[in-house]
Amino acid sequence: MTQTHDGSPTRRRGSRGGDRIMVPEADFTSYYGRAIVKPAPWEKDIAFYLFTGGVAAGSSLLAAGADLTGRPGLRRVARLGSLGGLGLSVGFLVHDLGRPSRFLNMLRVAKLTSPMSVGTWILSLHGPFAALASAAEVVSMLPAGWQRIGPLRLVAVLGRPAGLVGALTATPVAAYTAVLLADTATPAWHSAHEELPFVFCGSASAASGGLGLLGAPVAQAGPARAFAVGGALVELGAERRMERSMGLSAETLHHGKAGRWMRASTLLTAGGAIGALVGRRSRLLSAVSGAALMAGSLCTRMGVYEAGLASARDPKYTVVPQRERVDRGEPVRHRQ
Amino acid sequence: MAEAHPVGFQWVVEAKKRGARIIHVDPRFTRTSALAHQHVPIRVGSDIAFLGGIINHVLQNELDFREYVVNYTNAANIISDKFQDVDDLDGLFSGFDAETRTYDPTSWQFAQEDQQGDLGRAQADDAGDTAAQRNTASGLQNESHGMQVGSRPPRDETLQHPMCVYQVLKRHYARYTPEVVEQICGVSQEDFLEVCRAWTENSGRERTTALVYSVGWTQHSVGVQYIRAGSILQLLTGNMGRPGGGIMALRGHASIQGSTDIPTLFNILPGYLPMPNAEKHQTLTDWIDSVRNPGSKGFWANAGAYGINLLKAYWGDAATPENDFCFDYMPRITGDHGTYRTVLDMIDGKVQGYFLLGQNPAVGSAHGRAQRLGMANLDWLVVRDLFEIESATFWKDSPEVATGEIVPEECRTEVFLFPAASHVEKEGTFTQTQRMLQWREKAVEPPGDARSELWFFYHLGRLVRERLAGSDDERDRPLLDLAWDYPVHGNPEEVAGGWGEPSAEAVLKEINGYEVATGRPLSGFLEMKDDGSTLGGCWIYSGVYADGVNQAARRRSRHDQSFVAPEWGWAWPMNRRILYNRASADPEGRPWSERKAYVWWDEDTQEWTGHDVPDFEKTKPPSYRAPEGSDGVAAIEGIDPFIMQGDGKGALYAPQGLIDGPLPTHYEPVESPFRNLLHGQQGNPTRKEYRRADNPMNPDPRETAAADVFPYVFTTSRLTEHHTAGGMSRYVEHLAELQPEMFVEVSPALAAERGLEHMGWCHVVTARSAIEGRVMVTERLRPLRVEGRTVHQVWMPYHWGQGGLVSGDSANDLFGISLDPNVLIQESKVGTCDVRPGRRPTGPALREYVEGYARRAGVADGDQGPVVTASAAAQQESAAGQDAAQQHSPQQREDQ
Amino acid sequence: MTTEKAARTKRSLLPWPVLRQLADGDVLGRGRSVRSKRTDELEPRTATADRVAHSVCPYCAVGCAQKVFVKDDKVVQIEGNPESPVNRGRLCPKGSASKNLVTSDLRQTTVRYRAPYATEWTDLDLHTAMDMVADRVVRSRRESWQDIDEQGRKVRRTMGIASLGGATLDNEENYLIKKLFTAMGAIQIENQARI
Amino acid sequence: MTGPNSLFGPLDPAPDAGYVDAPKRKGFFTDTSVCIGCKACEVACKEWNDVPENLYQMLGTSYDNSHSLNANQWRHVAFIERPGTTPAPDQPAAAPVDIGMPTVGAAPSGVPDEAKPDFQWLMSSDVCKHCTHAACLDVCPTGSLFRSEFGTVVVQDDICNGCGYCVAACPYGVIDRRKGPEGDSRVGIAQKCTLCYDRLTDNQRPACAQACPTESIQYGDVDELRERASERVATLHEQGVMDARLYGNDPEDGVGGTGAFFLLLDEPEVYGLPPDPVVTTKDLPRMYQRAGLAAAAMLAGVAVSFLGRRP
Repeated sequence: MTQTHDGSPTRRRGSRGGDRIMVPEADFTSYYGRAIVKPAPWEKDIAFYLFTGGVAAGSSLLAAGADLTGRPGLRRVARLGSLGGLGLSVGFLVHDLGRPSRFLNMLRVAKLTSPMSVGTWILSLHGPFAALASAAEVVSMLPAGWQRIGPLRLVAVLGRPAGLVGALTATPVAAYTAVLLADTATPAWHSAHEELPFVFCGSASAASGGLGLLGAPVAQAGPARAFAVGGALVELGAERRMERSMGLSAETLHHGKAGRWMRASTLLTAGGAIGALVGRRSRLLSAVSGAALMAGSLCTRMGVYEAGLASARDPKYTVVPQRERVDRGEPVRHRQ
Repeated sequence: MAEAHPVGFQWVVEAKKRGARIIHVDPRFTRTSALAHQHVPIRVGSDIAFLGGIINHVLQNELDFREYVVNYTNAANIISDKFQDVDDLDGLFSGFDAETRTYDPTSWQFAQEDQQGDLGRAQADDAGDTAAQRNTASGLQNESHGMQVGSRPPRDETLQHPMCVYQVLKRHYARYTPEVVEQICGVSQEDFLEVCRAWTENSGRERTTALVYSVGWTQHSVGVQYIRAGSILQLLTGNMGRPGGGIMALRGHASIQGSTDIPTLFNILPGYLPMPNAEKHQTLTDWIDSVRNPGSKGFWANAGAYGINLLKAYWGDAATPENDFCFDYMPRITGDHGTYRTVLDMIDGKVQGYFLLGQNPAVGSAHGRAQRLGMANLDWLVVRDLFEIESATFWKDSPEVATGEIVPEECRTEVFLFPAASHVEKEGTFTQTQRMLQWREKAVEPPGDARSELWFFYHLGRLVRERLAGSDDERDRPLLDLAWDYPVHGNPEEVAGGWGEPSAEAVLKEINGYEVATGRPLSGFLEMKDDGSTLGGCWIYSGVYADGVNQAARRRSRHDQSFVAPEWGWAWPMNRRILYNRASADPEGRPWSERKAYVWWDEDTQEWTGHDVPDFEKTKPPSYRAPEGSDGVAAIEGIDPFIMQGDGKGALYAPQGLIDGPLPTHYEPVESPFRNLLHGQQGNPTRKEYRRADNPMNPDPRETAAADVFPYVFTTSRLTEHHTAGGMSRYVEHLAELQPEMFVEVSPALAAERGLEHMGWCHVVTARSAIEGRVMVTERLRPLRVEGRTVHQVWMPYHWGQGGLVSGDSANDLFGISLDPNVLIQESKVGTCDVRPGRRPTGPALREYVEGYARRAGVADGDQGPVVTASAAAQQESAAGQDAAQQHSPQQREDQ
Repeated sequence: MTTEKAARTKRSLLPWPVLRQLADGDVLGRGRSVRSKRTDELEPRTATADRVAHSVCPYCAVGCAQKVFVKDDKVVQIEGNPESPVNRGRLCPKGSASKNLVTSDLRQTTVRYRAPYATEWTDLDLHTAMDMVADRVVRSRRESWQDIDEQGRKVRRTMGIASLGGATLDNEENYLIKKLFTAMGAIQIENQARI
Repeated sequence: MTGPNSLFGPLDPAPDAGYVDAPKRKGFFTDTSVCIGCKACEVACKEWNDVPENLYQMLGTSYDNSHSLNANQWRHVAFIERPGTTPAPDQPAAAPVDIGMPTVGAAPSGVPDEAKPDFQWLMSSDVCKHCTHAACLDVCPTGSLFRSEFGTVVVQDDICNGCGYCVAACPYGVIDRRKGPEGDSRVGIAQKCTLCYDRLTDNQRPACAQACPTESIQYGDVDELRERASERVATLHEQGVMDARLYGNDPEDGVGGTGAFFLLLDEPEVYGLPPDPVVTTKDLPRMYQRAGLAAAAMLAGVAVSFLGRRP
């Protein structure tokens, strides 16, 4: 498709029928095949961030649960996962800026219309608490003598409340990234806006649960297993639904790089979920399943990321749905 | 026009919005065509056939503006019955001398009322040695003198006399039918008649049609006749001297008009005075009279004052009536000293030093290879430019360095590249394309060692004079006596060191002229005296400094004055914006119509008035008739709008001044794949040629099968994004990126025929060179049907060279040198070529490749075949029309 | 814009845009509240220029009037003059690139000299270069002088010095060029007008 | 002040952005029917705004070597070589041949030389649309992109941190992050047409409109321009140019109408414009809603995972 139209604005108006369901591939016009909308200038960093942010958010939830239910092994893995996820997330985010030194400009304003601004504020809220909880975990790992040092002791004491606040603010961290992508003109992202939050939350659950499976003793990993499998099911289910509502641009999830990532994602996520279920007694199988679920989550994020870029690069995904609307006599108009 | 003069094109768009119909005649579909109602593709080099067709349409259907034609043109004049036209002589006019390939124009003259007498003195003077005129580009009476015919030729105002101009014209163009136009130009009859209809329906009392050409029209071996054909049409339709009418040359350089008014040209002096000729102008009187033309009407009668004011401006106090105002100081021309002749002389080692002043002939002149080889054979070369252009670097990176023809270590030319000041770093006037001078203020100092030409030449003159000071050699007198004392200003340090910037305003004042005794600036050329009491460097510019005010610096807002905007800048002559505007009123002096009122006779005040400065004596009434025996200004009658012409009339027929005939007639370009459909005479028989092995022309189509070697026609022009040879655009980021590569436009059909791929490489070959570029396959170029077969036309821009931010081969390398006989401008808008896919050979292989083509075409020795191809009988008959008494001075054969 | 009006369009003085969003009636942070100080103080170069020189475009012969804005003796903007009856303030791409032309880093600012048989440029002092050119003019003129031509006609000229150019030069410059060359006896003086 | 149409629907954008007594909304009307493709707008823009070179590459797409609107190209002139829209009755529409161009580069079409189709060369100077509902502005997390008092959308170079969100948000692909040239002071930050905001503050016209030789680019009050545009279309229709249509002039459309709108002679997509663009933030409330639901589900999920399990 892309080759056919590379540089050639073909015009086949005459052949367009009124009763088609799918538009034949070549049946649209463009300016020398050049993109209309621009692909997001984001590097793969942003896909990694989607993943690490999801892991951090889910882990924060698991950590709070583990803390409350007395699963210290799971709590430790989750809290450290949360910390690691957060740290990497911030790193990826800053690195992806054109002017990293101006990172703090994000806090200049609070814009409801900007998911990035909203996300920044959410992260700003979630981050310190989650980090504090994680810090408490680190403190608990220190030699006992050290734990009695004043400030460290305070940290340890604040661990639980901070972890709870962190958990309450965690799900927005996992969910907002879907809005971040969907609130663009990138056809594959915007058209996915109904289901993408579910895909991402499911993916975050699967990944963080996977981390729990990977790191926690089998005995304590039950909730992580449930969370991971549930997340994986939601992700897989929502993804199928999403493709239906995306229309033409759904095909970007099946072609090229995005297609490879998405196929890997399905295999790993489904496999990981099955492994997690059948391997509940096996430390090894649990760990492998957990890793697979994490990898599956990463693949999902990469797939969605690449699909978006691909859909922006080919003007077809911008033109055809709009042209069809217009030709149907249903252009988007405000009239109340 | 939209391509090369986009801002000028705003007026076309404006006219279109007001209902004008825009027709664009051009070999290819351009940006102009994009906005035109109709694009008429035409075969390059066939314009006279096209315009002749319209003239024929006008005459056959009597669509001419009769009252205008009878009164204001020479339509009624009766031509000598010795005149024979091209139809009788296989494409030659009467009076052709095959030896010199020139005409004796005696038989072209108007009949005389006094049958006893010989031709009038004026005519005799001009019926002179046309071969010499060709060499000195003086046939046209030095660009603007007008025809110096006797002031009162016999007339038949019923236009019925068989030898009156009208009837001769009608017969001359009778063969230019729509069918013939279609055959020659490749323009469908339908398209052609559409143009005829539009032109004629839009001309007359109520409406006027403008003819706008860009100077590619001049770059033909019949270039002057192209414009003549346009003039005939515009005179017949009554469009000259009227608002919205006329013929406008869209010139391509900021002050190219100024540089002919105040020329740096070999054949003329400021104000179109002729450069003295060793043959004709040995004395001041000879010189003055050759301009003044005793016996003719018009303002050239005051030439004495103009010439003497110039001499006085040059040599100041040294110029006195006793020494003929130093007329003897003037060097004399003896032949062709044009730029192409000079370049060939460089190749032949006859020239030592060369100045290039904001000019890049290595890219911009025809036959680039000859240009560069010439430069490589000088003693010294001075280049003054903003950038390091190709003409400054030919010794290290020209295509000839690649072919091994120029070896840096063996090239002796000493090169000085002086940085030049830009237009914002110096003050002075440009004369734009409508003869308007506009003063530029200096905004900033030039950077580093960059200086103006004014600085350079002032100080060069100063240094040369210093070196010659004390010389008693007579030859140095003109330099030592030169009035070369201009006030300087600028940087105080430089001024103190003797290197100040001369005052451009002081120079402008000298150009304007002033009273020697008082220094009072002249208010116009009418104040110029021939006794040495006034001086002025350029009579037509006199008035630009009237009242001591720099009139060119006037900038009254267009909102605060009339649509003519007379107070913006200053137009020569005398701030007239439309020349010959007396013709905008009818013979009685009333506007032809209300909506076309421009200048008219006011009965109440008894003077000419209107929106513009009347181009007529202010108080001479329309009813004025010249007394018997008068000449000069007094002989201009109230109904003679064309006051610079010898008979005061617009010249439908030009008995003098044109080397190649009194009427434009279709000749094929020097290089054409077609035979001349109309006559045995293939090309312009009088064109200037330089037949030498380093200037081969592609073969004549009738000669050999070798014509197939160069089967296609090519032409070149500008792109909006670049400027001429690229010296001011390829070095500028914001322009260079817009058109970054040389390309060749071809039609899809030609692409298929030659296997060219869009955006792939191709190369174009002529007998001179082969150049390469990217292929642009586009339907903007269409094959045409000409003389029953398909002709493919190839188009190229000519802006690239090896230097600059973006580089590429130069299209001008493809052309040879072959010139219009009247003005010595090269035919560089049409040639034949071959086009091949892929890149051209490089290194010495390039020369072998090109020479292989030349050999196959049979032109390797520089011989294209005979120029005169009219039948022997016709040649004989034409020659019989020569004035037996006429003697021709011997001419160098190779120099014709 | 009046000062009063400017006060209403420009931001309030609260130190943090988030606060201004609430205070300035710009809850969504779209306009007034998010302006930076620099934005508020922005002025066009055409307004801050020290002076404006009236000029004419150096490219084609349409003769478009230009305004050249100068700040600190540098050209900061060149644009069309709307008062001109020729161009009404408009310019083509070339005219619009005039600032780029005159401020280009690629411009030559020193005299470059290529000695015979040299393979590279060297730099020359301007006055030295002028002296060298004057020497060559004098020498070539002397060596190629003709008092009479081969037919014995008085010509008093040199055929050894030629010139080409001037179509983008000023009338005053062309005038001096022709005057000097004519006095020098150099006649092969040509111009783009012949091309 | 923020109101019901703040995300979608007709709106006067300056008051919406907190301006009191704002001047009339300013914009461009680009009439492509008189565009001669001279690119004066591209150059004048670059000269005024110090926009560096874009690319030195011949693209073979007619005379367009600027490629697109991007950080180094705030005006972009599109060139479309369009063969006649009505092929001869016995000629099927020429099959598109992929040689890189619409007709430039097309193989011999089989149309006889003598038959001259109504070939057209369309040119159009594209620019930032200065949308009524500007996605780039709305998604900008720093407030770098702001609505000026003239209703235009402008980047503040001193604020932008180059997050790149605006790039993905623009439904026209206008704004972009500057990638080069090296050393340029604005590399890494988002760049686009400012409608010469600085000039507007001094009652000067934007550089491109000032330069445009044929008044293809007209600058003025958007209200008045819209009227002028409608009249122009009517005139062209009277003259039989039935292809003429306006683009972006409808305040009811997906972006609330654009401040820079166009008269086109073919479908928008022919010029590289989206046929029916919609500002992405129109759906933002819905997106937040769905995200909230997903977040809640996730919270519930984790709760369920822990419930009923003994450590």
